[in-house]
Amino acid sequence: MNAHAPILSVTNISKQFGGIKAVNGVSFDVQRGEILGLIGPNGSGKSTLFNCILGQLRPTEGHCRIHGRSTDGVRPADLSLMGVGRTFQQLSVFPRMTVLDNVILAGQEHEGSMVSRLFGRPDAGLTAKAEQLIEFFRLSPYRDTEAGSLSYGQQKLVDAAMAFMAGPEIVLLDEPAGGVNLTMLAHLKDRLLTYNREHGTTFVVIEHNMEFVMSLCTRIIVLAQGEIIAQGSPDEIRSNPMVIDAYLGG
Amino acid sequence: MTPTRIILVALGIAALVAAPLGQGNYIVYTLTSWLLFSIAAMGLNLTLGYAGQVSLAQAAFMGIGAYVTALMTLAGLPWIAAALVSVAASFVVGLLLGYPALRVQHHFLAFVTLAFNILLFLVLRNEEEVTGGSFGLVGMPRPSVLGISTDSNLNFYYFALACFLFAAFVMWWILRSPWGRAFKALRENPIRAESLGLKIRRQTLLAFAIGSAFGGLAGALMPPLVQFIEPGSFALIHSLKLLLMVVVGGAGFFFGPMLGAALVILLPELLRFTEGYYLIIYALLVIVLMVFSPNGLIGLGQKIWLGFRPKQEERRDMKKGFQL
Amino acid sequence: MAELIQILISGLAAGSIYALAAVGFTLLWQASQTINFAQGEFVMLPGFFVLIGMALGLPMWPAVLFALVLSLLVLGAAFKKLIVEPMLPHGTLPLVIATIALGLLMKESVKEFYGATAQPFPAVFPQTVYNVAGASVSAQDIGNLIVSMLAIGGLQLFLNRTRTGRCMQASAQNPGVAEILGVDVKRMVLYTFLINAALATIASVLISPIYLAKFSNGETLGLVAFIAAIVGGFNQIRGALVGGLLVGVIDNLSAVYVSAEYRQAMPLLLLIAIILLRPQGLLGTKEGRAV
Amino acid sequence: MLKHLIGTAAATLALTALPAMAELKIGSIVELSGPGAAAGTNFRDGVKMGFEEINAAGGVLGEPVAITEYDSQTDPQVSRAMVQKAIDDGVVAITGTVFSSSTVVNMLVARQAGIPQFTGSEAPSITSMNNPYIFRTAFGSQKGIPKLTKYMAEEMGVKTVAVVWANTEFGKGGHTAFLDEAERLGFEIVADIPTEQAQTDFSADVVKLKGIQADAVFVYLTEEESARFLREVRKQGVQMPLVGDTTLTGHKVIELAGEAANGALGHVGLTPDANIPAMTAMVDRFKGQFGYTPDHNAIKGYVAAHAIKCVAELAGKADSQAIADRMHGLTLKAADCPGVLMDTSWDDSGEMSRESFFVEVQDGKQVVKAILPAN
Repeated sequence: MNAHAPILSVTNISKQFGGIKAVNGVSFDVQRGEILGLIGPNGSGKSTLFNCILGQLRPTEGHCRIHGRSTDGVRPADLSLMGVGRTFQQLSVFPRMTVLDNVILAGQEHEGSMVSRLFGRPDAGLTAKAEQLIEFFRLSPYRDTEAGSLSYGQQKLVDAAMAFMAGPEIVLLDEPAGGVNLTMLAHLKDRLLTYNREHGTTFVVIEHNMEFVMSLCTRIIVLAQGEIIAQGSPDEIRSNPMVIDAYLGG
Repeated sequence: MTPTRIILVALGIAALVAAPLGQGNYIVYTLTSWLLFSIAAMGLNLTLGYAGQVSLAQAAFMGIGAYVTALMTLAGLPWIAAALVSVAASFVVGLLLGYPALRVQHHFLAFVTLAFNILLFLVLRNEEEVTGGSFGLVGMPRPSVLGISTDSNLNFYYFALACFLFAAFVMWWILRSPWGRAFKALRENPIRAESLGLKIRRQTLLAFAIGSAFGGLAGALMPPLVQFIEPGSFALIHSLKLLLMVVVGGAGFFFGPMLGAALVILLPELLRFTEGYYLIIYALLVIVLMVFSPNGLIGLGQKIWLGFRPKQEERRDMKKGFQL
Repeated sequence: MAELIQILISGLAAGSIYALAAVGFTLLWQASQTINFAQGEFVMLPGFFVLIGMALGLPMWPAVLFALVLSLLVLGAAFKKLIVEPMLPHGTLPLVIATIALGLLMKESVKEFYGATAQPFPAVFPQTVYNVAGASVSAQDIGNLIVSMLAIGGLQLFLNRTRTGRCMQASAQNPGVAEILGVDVKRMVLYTFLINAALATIASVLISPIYLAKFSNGETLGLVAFIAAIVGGFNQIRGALVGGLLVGVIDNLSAVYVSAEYRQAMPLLLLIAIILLRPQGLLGTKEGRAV
Repeated sequence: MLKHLIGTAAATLALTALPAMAELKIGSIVELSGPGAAAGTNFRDGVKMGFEEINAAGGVLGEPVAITEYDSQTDPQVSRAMVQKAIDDGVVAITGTVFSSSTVVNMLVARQAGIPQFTGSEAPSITSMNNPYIFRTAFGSQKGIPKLTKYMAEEMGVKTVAVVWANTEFGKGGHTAFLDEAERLGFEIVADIPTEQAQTDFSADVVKLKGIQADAVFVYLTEEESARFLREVRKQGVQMPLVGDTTLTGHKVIELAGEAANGALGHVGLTPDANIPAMTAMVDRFKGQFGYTPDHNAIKGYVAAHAIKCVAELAGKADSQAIADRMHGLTLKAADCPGVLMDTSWDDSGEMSRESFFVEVQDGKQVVKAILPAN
């Protein structure tokens, strides 16, 4: 595979709901190792775009490709097997399973076959890898605790750990900072940055929290009314008057 | 498994071996019934408690197992062959039934299984050339194992116990394998599970089909136990009874269905002193249990246990680690 | 021809009762995601309330009123307060089990405290039989059909045309938003349970003269109503109406023209076909919520 | 209700105090819940009343009788467990069950233990299994229906007949027995209509009857279904004579069907309306004690109790084997054993016979048209 080919390419995506154009002709590429932030005021179309990338919504026009393969109509499980990790806006852990089981689950479907998963090792040989990841997120004391009894922020970390477990090349994070307190946020950001640095994993982040996005992302795309109004480095975005207008006007 | 657990399980098995010794036929027979229903309830627990799907046809799968076994053993074939065919048949029917139902929308399995249970009853009753119709089938032989006849109730109990332990082992194996983790994930958050690469439709279908196969095994034990089968024993009401066993015992707990089966079979007996009122009291108890402990008896037990040990709960939060 | 008319009319008359019970299913489902497995018993019980009222010396109609009040209290308010409300946060399944147990409780109580055998029940309509194109149609058939239609139509009007009705619908569709808009959601849900109890009473008074009052009357009726509700669409009152009538007619048609042994199978095959081809039911609308 | 419960519990305690001194234990295994509850409750109350009378009169061979009740839940599997339990409890004889699916299973177990069983079932198969421990309390349908068909052929001149039956093990028994007899007598079956258990809407079935011509319609349904069927027949104006066995002209059916029952014909064995003084008196006592009119199942239970008593006294000891042995080929005369209500004989298979009646419902009452001799 060409190392310079974009890992994700969004080409001229439009999505219409009835008469309303939620996304209108958006195109961009994401390169390997980038941390791309997608921001915009409420109703700017970023969630719609996110769902189009994930294959959950069928775009009216255009297409999204990951590794050159269209995501249109791809089932979530297959997307995961294509090397795409994701998190959800709301908490998405398995509350009555231990942290370790949560993380192992996130990797097991990528190992072996249905048959080997029934007759093979109970942990699918993933305990060591899962423990590493748990340690990476500083969750080791909770390894055998049921995920549901952790605090909100800790569950967010478990959620993130799960997204990384299968070793995805690209991870889509849906408002990772939502509802997380400041100390925790700093920790989360630090972990994401470290992971990106160590593994070269690409992130696409939708976020409301400007502070968080600005300090995390290498590049930011600003959407307003379904169109890209600005893109560039955090500093460029910070000083772009159109962005300020869009947020204040919106 | 921890050593304590292994000891507990060994003690449990020893208790099951010792339970019928010196008891009258009735106790032995009732214990055997309990083993049989535990197998069926265990299967339903996989579907319901682990994979989160409501099946209202577990009695129908017992019926498939029972009729297949009855007809084959009456034709002179050995029980073990009949049982294998029963399990396989239930599994396949489960797949055939579940595939279209789960394709549409996952909760429709409940409706399709409900319809299937009634349809199966009608077929068993109406196709009397094969099934004996409302008069049922009578006089199925009990199997011999290694030359030992199971005609005595005690011997048959041990035979059923062996089947039960085998079934429990298989269930334990499934639940500790990655499949078991996948089933639990389906119950708790199917959308998240799918985003992690789990093919939820296939996994749910398998849970249902495996659960149904357990029903088939339980059914295969019924003809030699009762030596009579009739369509009425596999009517919808019995599927609801099995559902009751699983939920009352504690859905999603390994020992829940066994406890639930014991309760459903024994409680009428314990309440017999109330004469005609026992079903009323029984129904009231179930309602009260559901209101106060939706996780069933095991859930209730856990609640009480934790109630006695509040300190340990607190300590977990105080453990060193990342704090918010 | 006369035969067909006979079958259709009898089927509609029987189906109108199924529809009443099926509407109850859809109401409770919409208001609180309750699948009430005791629905059949809900229709069985008020008939006995009437008999108790009459045994206490009340004439027929005051006894019906007495039964209505008792039903509203027991099957409406108490059912909601004591069983549904505490269990709702725990999801559908424990509630399903609790309603199965409730059905058993009602059945067994009637059997123990009233009697195991069927009781005659006073007729609501005169015993006249009319000849319609060679078919025998009783005043009872017509009466049942009309009363059920009026009850369901009235309910539909109430839900669509009155403020309370619209608030009830809003509470069912989106309790969160309704709450913000100042709707007393809890009260609206209570209304739904009361309406269900009232419908059950009407159905009970209509069917008991035909079915005869017996503790086990709810078993088949509950099941048929459930099937009718799924066929018609679980989230639509009109759907339950159509489902009920359809099941009534199909049952009779298949008994005559297909196979009496398999008459119960036809509505079920219809149900399976509907689930596969039109899962939201004949008149149902798609919904995001899972059962 | 609570008060009632405590009362019952106290009564039970008082009752359980008795068996300590009793030597004669009887197991009453009946359908107290499930679809058979109505029949089972009747049978149980009949047995109860029978033995209470016996105890009041000094018991069996001077020993009081202790009845233990077991609920089969109308489920053969549970029923089998209950028989095991009764045997473990040391009963001398078993009364029940009414539903033949349970009886068939119970027989196997009772036979192994050598416990005589007095069943209320009427299915033909029960006495055809060479089981020396089974005894009927009402004759099997293969015995009752020939009496009826003979009457239909000889007195009513029936040539063509339609059959309406309940598609359950109860109805199936009557249906099979009737078809066998019809073939023997050369009846032409012009319609054969199965109906469901607890069916409420009979319009489709009656529509089918309307479309045919037959000299008579044989109706084999349980009580409530008979009543609903009769009403629908009246509504649709079907004019053919309706003939039933036991249930169709029963007291309960007349009560439930009202005017629609008039004109129904039927063969009845044990019936509260049989105009036999002993039976009328028994029915009155029963109503006084239990507050409802007994059906034939209650009378069967009552007869079972008294048959056990009389046979034990004839045998000279209250022993299972002695009772079973003495029963075969026995005739109990009502004069000697008033509790059996009518002269009754048992053959070697446990089948029984006695006189029975052909009745017509007129003005809401059974009128005996002919007495059919024992066969």
